[in-house]
Amino acid sequence: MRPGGSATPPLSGCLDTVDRAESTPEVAQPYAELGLKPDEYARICEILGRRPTSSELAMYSVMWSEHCSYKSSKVHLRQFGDKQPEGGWPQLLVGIGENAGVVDVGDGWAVTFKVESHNHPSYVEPYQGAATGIGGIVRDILSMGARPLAVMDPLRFGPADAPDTRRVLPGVVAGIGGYGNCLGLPNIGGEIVFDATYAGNPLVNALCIGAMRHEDIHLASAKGVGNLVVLYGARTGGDGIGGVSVLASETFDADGPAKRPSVQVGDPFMEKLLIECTLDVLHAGLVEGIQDLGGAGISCATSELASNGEGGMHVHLDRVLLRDPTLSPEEILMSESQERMCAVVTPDHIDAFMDICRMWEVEAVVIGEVTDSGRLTIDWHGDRIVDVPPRTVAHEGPVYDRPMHRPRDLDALAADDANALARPHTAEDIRATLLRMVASPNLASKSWVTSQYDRYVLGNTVLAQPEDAGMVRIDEESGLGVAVSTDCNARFVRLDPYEGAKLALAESYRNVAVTGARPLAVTNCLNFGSPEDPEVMWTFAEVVRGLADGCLELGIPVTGGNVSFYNSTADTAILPTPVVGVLGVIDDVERRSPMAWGPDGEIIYLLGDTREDFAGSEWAHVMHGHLGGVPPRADLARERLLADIAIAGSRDGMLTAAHDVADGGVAQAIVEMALRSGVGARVWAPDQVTDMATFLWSESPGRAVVVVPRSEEMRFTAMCAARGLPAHRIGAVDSGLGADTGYADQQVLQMGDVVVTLAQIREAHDATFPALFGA
Amino acid sequence: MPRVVVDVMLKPEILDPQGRAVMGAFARLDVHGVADVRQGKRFEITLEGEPTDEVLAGLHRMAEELLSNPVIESYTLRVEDAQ
Amino acid sequence: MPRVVVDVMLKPEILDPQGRAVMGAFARLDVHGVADVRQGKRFEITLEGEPTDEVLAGLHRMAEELLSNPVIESYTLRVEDAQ
Amino acid sequence: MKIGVVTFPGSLDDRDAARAVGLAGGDAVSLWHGDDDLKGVDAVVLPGGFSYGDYLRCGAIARFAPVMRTIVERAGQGLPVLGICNGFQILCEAHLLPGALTRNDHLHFVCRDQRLRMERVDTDWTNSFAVGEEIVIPLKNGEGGYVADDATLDRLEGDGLVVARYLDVNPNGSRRDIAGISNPSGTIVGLMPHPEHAVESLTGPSTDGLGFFSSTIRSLVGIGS
Ligand SMILES: Nc1ncnc2c1ncn2[C@@H]1O[C@H](COP(=O)(O)OP(=O)(O)O)[C@@H](O)[C@H]1O
Ligand SMILES: [Mg+2]
Repeated sequence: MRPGGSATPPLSGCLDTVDRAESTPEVAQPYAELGLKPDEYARICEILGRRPTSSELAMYSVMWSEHCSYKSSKVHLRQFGDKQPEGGWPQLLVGIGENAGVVDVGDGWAVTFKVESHNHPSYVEPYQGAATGIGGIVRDILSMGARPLAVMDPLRFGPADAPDTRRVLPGVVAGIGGYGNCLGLPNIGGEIVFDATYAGNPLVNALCIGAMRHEDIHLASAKGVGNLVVLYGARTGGDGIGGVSVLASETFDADGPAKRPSVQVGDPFMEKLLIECTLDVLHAGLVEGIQDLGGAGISCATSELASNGEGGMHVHLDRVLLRDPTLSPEEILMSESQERMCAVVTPDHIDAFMDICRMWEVEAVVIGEVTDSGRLTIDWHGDRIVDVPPRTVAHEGPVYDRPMHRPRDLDALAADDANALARPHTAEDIRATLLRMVASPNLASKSWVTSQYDRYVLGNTVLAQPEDAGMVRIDEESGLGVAVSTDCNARFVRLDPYEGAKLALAESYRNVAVTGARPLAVTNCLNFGSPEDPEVMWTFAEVVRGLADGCLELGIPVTGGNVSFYNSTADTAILPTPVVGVLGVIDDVERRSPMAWGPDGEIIYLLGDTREDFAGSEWAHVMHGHLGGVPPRADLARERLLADIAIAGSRDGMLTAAHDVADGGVAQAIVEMALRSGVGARVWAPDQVTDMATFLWSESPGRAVVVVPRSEEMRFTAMCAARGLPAHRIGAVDSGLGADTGYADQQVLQMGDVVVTLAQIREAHDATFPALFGA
Repeated sequence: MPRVVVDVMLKPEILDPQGRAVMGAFARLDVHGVADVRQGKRFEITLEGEPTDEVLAGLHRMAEELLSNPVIESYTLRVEDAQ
Repeated sequence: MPRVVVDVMLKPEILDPQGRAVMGAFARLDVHGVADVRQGKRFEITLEGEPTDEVLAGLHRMAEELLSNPVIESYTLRVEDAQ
Repeated sequence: MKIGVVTFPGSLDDRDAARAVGLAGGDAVSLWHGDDDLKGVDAVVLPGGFSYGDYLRCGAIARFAPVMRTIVERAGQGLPVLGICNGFQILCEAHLLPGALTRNDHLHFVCRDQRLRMERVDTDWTNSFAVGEEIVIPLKNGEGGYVADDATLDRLEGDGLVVARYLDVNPNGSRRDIAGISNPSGTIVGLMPHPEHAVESLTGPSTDGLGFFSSTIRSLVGIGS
C-alpha cells in the first residue's frame, strides 16, 4: 500500500466499488483529510486485504474518530468496569457499552440515564447545536426501550459579560428550550457556570432520564438471520457531513465539492412522533433490536447492530429515503441527519411495524437484513460498495495510551494559598460581600434561563430548578420516583484532578441525597482539552481514577457517559470539567425534602464540619479573581453518613427542608432557602467556627443545611449523635425579625450582626441575568 | 415612504421542518401539484428618507448579521416603493 | 419549475413584537434612518407543473385558510419563475 | 361523565389533562386526531402541546384534523369544549372563539406560576369558582399573547366573555390582560394557562386547576348553572 501521494489521479465520476478497490490498489485516498493517521489507514488496508472503497473509508474514518471510538480514553475508562465490588454491582441491569446503562429502582421498574456533550456544534450555531444535543441524548434513552421522562442541561460559558457569551448563551438556552419544550420533556435541572477558559469553547452537555419495566429493556443488536433492518424517522439529508465532502468531491463531482451543510438542524416535532412510534412498536413486541442514529449515522447504526448481533448484515443503501437526492453513498453513510432510528424486525412483524409507523406519520423503509456472513455488506444499486467485518468498524478501532505529564504549574498553583486572601470582618464588609456574592453570575438567580423551559409537562415533576436535584415520579400509584443532579466544580479539578473528580462526584451524590433519594448510579461527561497534550491527558487520567475510586467508595456504579476532547482554543484549554450526574431513587416522592423551609420557629442545622476551605471557592473567584491553593479532600465515608442521615430524616418526617452546601458556601445555601420560602431567619456561626467569613463562604465538602421542626429536634439530634455526624444548631426560621431590626413588615435575614432584607437580596440575586442578557 | 424588503430563507440544503409541515397539510387538504414548500421570513423595513447608499449599506449589514443567520440562511434585499 | 410566493404579514393594527425587537436592535447597532420594521412570513411553493387556474385556486384557498390567519394577517400571492 | 381528550401529533399535555379529569371524578376518554368519532363523550378537552410542532402558526394545522370537523359541528350544538394553551390556539384558528394568539411580546417561551382572577364563572368549565377568585396555575407558552381588534375586545368585555385575567404581570403581552375567554353560551372556553398542571400539590403550585374539570362534571350532572 502506498497511502497518500498525489501522483495518482483521483477517481472521478464513477462509483468506487469493492471490485474497483481490488483492481486499483494504487488510487490515492484522502484519509488524512478525514482525520485518519497513516498507520490507521494502513491498518484498514490490512484488515480488508486491499484498499478501502471510498464508502468504507468514510465509515472507518468516522467510526475511528475520537468521538466514536474513544481511542484516547478507552484505556482509562476501563477502570469504571474494573473497579467494582466483589460479586458486581447489584443495582446494575445493563452496564457501560450500550447506548445508556440501566439500573434497577425496584418494583419491577428500571431507569436509564446518560449525559452527552454537544459543545462544538453549539459554538458554531448555538440554537441548533444545543437543540440537536437534546435530541441526540433523548434518542439514546429511547433506544434502551425507555420512555424519556426529563432532561437536564449542564452548561459552561465564557465570561458572563463577554460579547460572544451574549451570542452563545441566549441561543443555547433557546435551543434547549425550543427542542425540549416541543418534545414534551420537562427540564428539571442543569448548571450554568461562567469561566474565562470557556470563551470560544462553551460546554453544552445534555442529560436525559427514562424509565421502563424490566421486561421492556432493549439492546442494540441485530439478532436472527433473515430479520429485517428498518430505518425510520426523518429522511436522510446532508446534515453534518461537511467533512466527508472531500470524498464526494473527488469521487463524483469534478466541479469541486458539493455544498454540504456542516450544521445539523433539529425537528423536535419529528422526534416527538419518533418517541411515540418507537414506544408503540416496542410495547407491541415487534422489535428484536434497536439503535438510535447519532454521531456517525448509518455507519454507526449498521456496524454496531451487526457487531453486537449475529455478526452479519446486508444493506441496500439506495433504499434509504433521502431529503436531498444528490447525496452520494459516502455521504449517506456519514450523514448526521437527526430524528432517525434503526430497528431489527422479524419478517412476520414487519407489516404491523409499518402500520404503527404510518399511524404516527413516520416514514420507514426496510434497508437490509441480518445475515450469518460475519460481514457487513452494503450495495448501491446492485454494486457492492462495502464489505467489512463489522467489529473492526464498531468496536475494534485504534486504542492509544497517550503520553501523560503532570501539569508543570500545579505546584505553583497549590502554593498560591487562597486561605491567605483578605476576608471581610466588619458587619458592613460582610454585608457588602454577601450582596456582591449573590449577584455574581455563577451564584445569581438562573430563572432568566429556566423560565424558558417547561418543567411541568408530563405532570410528574416533583422537584425542578432551583432545587438541589430534579425529581420525577415514575409510578403514580406507589409514588416511586427518581432524583438526578449534575455537578462539577472545575476549579477543584484544575487544582487537584484526582480529588476534584471525587469532589464533583460527592457534590452530585449529596445533592441527590438531601432531597431524600438514595443514590444509585453515576453518569459522566468528561469535557477536556486536547488528548495530544500530555498535561491534559494526565489530568484526564487522574480524573477517571478519582471517579472510579470514588464510585467504589460510595457504592454506586458508572453506567455510562461521554468523553469530549479538543475543547480548547488556540492558547487555552478549558478547565478540566468532568460533569458528574448521580441518580437516586425514592420510594415515595411525598417524602422528599425541598429547599424551602417551612413556618416560624423551625430550627436550622448545619451538618458536617466547616474548615478554612477557600481554594477553588466561588468567594476567591468573585472577590479576588483567584484560583490557587489546595482544595479540600473528599471524605466519602462522611458523605455516605451525611446521605444516610438526610435520607432517614426525610423518610421519617424529621426534616421540612434540606439544602446541600457547595458553591458560595453556607451563605449561599441559606440565601437560597430563604428566597425560596420567602420567610426570614436568624443565623449564627457554630462554636466550631469563629471567623464569620469562613462560616459563610468556606466550601468545605460534606455539609448540608437542614431544617427541623422543634417537635423533631430531639429525635434528629439524637440520630446524628448516635451515628457520629456533627450537627450544629445555626439558626431559626423567624418571620418577625423585621420588627426587631428596623425593617417592620419586611422579611429579614440576620447572619451574625449582619441584617439584610429578603427584598434586598432578591433584587441583587435576580437582576444579574436580565441585565446581561436582556429582560 | 420608500421601503426595503429583506427575504430570509433557509439555505436549500438545510432541513426546513416548517415547510415540510405545510407540505403535509397541503396533502391532507387535497391540494395537489406542489413539489416543495419552504418557509422563510420577510422583513418590511420602512425608511425615514431616501434609500441612500449609506442607509442601504447599513441594512445589508443588518440583513447579514442580524436578520439572517449566515450559517443556515441566505437573504435577498431590495428597495420597493411602498404603495 | 414555476414557483408561487406567498407573503403573509400581520395587519398594520396588530402589534408586531418581532418587528419591534428588530427595530430596537437596529438602534443599538447604529443603523439609522428606519421608520418601522414589520416581520412576516414568506412561503416559496415549487409547483410540479404549470400554474394552472386550478392549482392557483387551490393555493389561494391555502393562503387564505392555512398560511395566513385572516383575523390578524393578510397575504399576497404571486407566480414567479424560479431561477 | 365521559370527557374526551384529543391527541394530535405533537400534543404534549394530553396525559396530564386525562389525569386531571380522573382526579376531578370524571372518566377520561382518549380521542385521536384522525378519527371523526367522539366515542360518545359528554365534553372535550383540547390539550396543550405543540401540535404539528407549532409550525406555521400554533394550532393552524391541527384545526383541519378530522376530529376537529366533528368537534366544530358538535360544539355548535352545545358540546362543552375546553381548549388549554395549544387547545385555545386551535379553538381560535377554528373560529370557535374570536381573536388569535401571537408571539409573546418579549419573544421568549415563558414557564411560570401565574396568578389569575376568575371573571366569568357561569361557564361549563368555571362554575366551581367564585367571581373575583384568585388562583395560581402554571403558564407556559411561546405564543400566548391574546389579540383581537378593539371592537372584538369591547364586545368580549361588554358581554362578560372574559373568563380569566392575568394578575401581577402580563406574561405575554395579551391585550387587556386576557388569559381566557368563552363563547356567549359558556360551553366553549379557551385558556392560555394550564389548569391540568395544578391538580396535585406534589407536582403543581396549587390544586386550583381542579375546579375547571370538576365544573364540567357539575354542569353535566346538572348542578352547575
Ligand atoms: N466517560 C464515560 N464514562 C462511562 N462510560 C462512557 C464514558 N464515555 C463513553 N462511555 C460509554 O461508551 C459507550 C459508547 O459511547 P457513545 O459512542 O457515546 O455511545 P452513543 O453513540 O450511543 O451515544 C456508551 O456505553 C457510553 O456510555
Ligand atoms: Mg447511541
